[in-house]
Amino acid sequence: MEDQIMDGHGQGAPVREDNDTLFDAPPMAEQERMVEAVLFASAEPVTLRDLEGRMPHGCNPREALEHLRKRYEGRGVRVVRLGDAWAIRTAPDLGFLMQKETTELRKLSRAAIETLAIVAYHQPVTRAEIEEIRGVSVSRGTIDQLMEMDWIRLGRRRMTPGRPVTFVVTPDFLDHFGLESARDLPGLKELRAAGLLENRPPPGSLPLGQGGDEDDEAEEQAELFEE
Amino acid sequence: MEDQIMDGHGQGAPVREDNDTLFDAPPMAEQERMVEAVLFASAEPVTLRDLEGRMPHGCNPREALEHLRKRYEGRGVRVVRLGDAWAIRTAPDLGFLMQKETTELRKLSRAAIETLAIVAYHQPVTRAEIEEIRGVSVSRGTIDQLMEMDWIRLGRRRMTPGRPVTFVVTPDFLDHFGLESARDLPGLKELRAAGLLENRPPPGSLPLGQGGDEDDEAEEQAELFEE
Amino acid sequence: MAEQTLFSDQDTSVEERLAAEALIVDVDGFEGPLDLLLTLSRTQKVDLRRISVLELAKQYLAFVEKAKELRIELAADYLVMAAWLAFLKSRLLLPPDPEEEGPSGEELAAHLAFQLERLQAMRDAAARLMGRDRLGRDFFARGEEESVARIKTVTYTANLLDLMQAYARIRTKEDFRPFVMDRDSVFTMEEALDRMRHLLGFTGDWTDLISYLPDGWHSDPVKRRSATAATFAASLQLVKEGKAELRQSETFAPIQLRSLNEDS
Repeated sequence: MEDQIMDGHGQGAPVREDNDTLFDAPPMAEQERMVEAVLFASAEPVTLRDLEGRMPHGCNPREALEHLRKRYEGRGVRVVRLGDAWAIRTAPDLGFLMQKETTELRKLSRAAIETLAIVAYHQPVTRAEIEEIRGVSVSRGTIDQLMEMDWIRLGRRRMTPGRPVTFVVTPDFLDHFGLESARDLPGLKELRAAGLLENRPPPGSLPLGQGGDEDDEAEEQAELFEE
Repeated sequence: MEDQIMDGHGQGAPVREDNDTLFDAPPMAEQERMVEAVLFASAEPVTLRDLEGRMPHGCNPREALEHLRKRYEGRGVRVVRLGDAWAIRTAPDLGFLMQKETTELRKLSRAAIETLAIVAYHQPVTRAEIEEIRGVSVSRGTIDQLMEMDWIRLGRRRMTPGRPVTFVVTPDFLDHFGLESARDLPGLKELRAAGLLENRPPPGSLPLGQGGDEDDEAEEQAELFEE
Repeated sequence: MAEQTLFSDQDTSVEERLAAEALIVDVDGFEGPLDLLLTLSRTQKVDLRRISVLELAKQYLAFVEKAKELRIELAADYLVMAAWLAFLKSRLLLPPDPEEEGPSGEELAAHLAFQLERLQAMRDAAARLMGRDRLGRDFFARGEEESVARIKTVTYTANLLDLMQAYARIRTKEDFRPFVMDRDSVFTMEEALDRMRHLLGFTGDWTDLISYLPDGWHSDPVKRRSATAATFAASLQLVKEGKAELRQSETFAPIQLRSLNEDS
């Protein structure tokens, strides 16, 4: 099992010096074990970069993760991807066994839930855009609460007058809702196809959304879901 | 591997009543999944009795555990028995990967976070300027700590009398705080609009001077603080 | 947008009116005019894309009328919306005036319909999102994180919120700081009195009050203001004590002080 040629990733060089071997990456099966151990040990998703930093030099955690993911298909726990990070999570169909572990999910206000959805589907999105979509101003504390829960974070500033800050969802958000990336949001494609993720400027005047902020004309669609 | 049980859970009695089927234990493969998920998610080792209590009626957790233990042989984690309880643990030979898990996270001190905030918002900034803004002197240790964490580093020297060193934030800082650039930090007005400004300073938030203030030279640089 | 429904003029049915009335009771439960419009639009029982905006405008205006009759206070934004919808209604009903500038009624109506549809879409999306399998409820993270206790490095951490709040706290300290804490730039009346009692003996003739300000309190406007106020208050005290007199030639002219000491 320790034989690197066996797994075929020890490409080439049939003759090698001892020194070389010393610094060779471990065989893929071993790398898979390592990734497995690290993911199992952590409750938080582990980034690819973190894995690279912890595993011996020359390892390929991404490939090891793919092997591991396949290995756990259909099992009681699964290897899930969350953006750039990976984690092991129990299979959702077994949730009924876990009453003991269930954490009280924080009750979110309707405003917070809608704001969260808008950030997720429209990201990066400015506060003015959120208000425009909801038709009301975002109350104090809503954004605050979502940031505190680590579900949304600041994105890049919009390159429009006033350079307003934008909000995007976090890996924790993906983790919580079991999404591999924001692209996997349910119904995203349909919504986009229906033009409902557009930020159409109102014709002429601004009937809705108080404020009538200068950044209402911030229509940089190109940025949406770039990441 | 476990198919004899999995497919054969309808063993025996060719004729059975509906009621019986309803209360049939799940196939062993399914029981193994359950045990796997419970061991994974539980914060403490799980006893057989606990497993029995959680799993559907008629399950045989002991047998499922045996299957699971075998399945994990040679893997990155193992199913281990601790007294009369069971747990999943990292394989001992991979303990070296767990170093990162041992780091203890502590909240940054108030002095440090304030100093960091000032560097982030005002970089490049001199020590005297930090003290001027905070209104108290900055201890050597605070700067050292932030530099050790690789969140701030030395910038260019200021071209003013004494050529004081300046501090700037590092890419590690941006990474940790999920920022593309320090310019993405919201300004005061935006902080207020987002409800992030506390209405009143928390009790005890008025730090008393910790020593001599050296803000005489800082005054000349006051204009540098304007954004 | 179907033209015929847009320009039809059928009366609002009894049922719809009853629904609207029921809403009035609950007006506080709405999150603004757009939310109310969305709820009203449901009475049309059609796909949001086929909604009659004209009909909706009428419903909304009827709602606002009803609220007025019942003397229910509507927030300003509801009234702004009402005014806008009244405008929209007239645009939709009147033949387009080629002279008139700005977007047509149909464009405005289409945009409103779009906003409603988009809001509804986001609500549906939010509901779907919250209905997903969720961490800590349906699927679970590792319960027992492993650690090798022997190697213990302390890592200090902070999140962005901490950082921003720390900064906000520093920058707004002045806004909230109790006055007495501002020792650095506060010159108290007691201090001024001490200083002036001491100096008064040396000045025989009328002297500008400003010249009594202590050294180093002239340039910084905050310090200067404080020192000036304290010195002025102190001089009033001296006058009251009969030790000095004050004069000012006209409003805003320099205030001058003279010692009333018999010795001078």
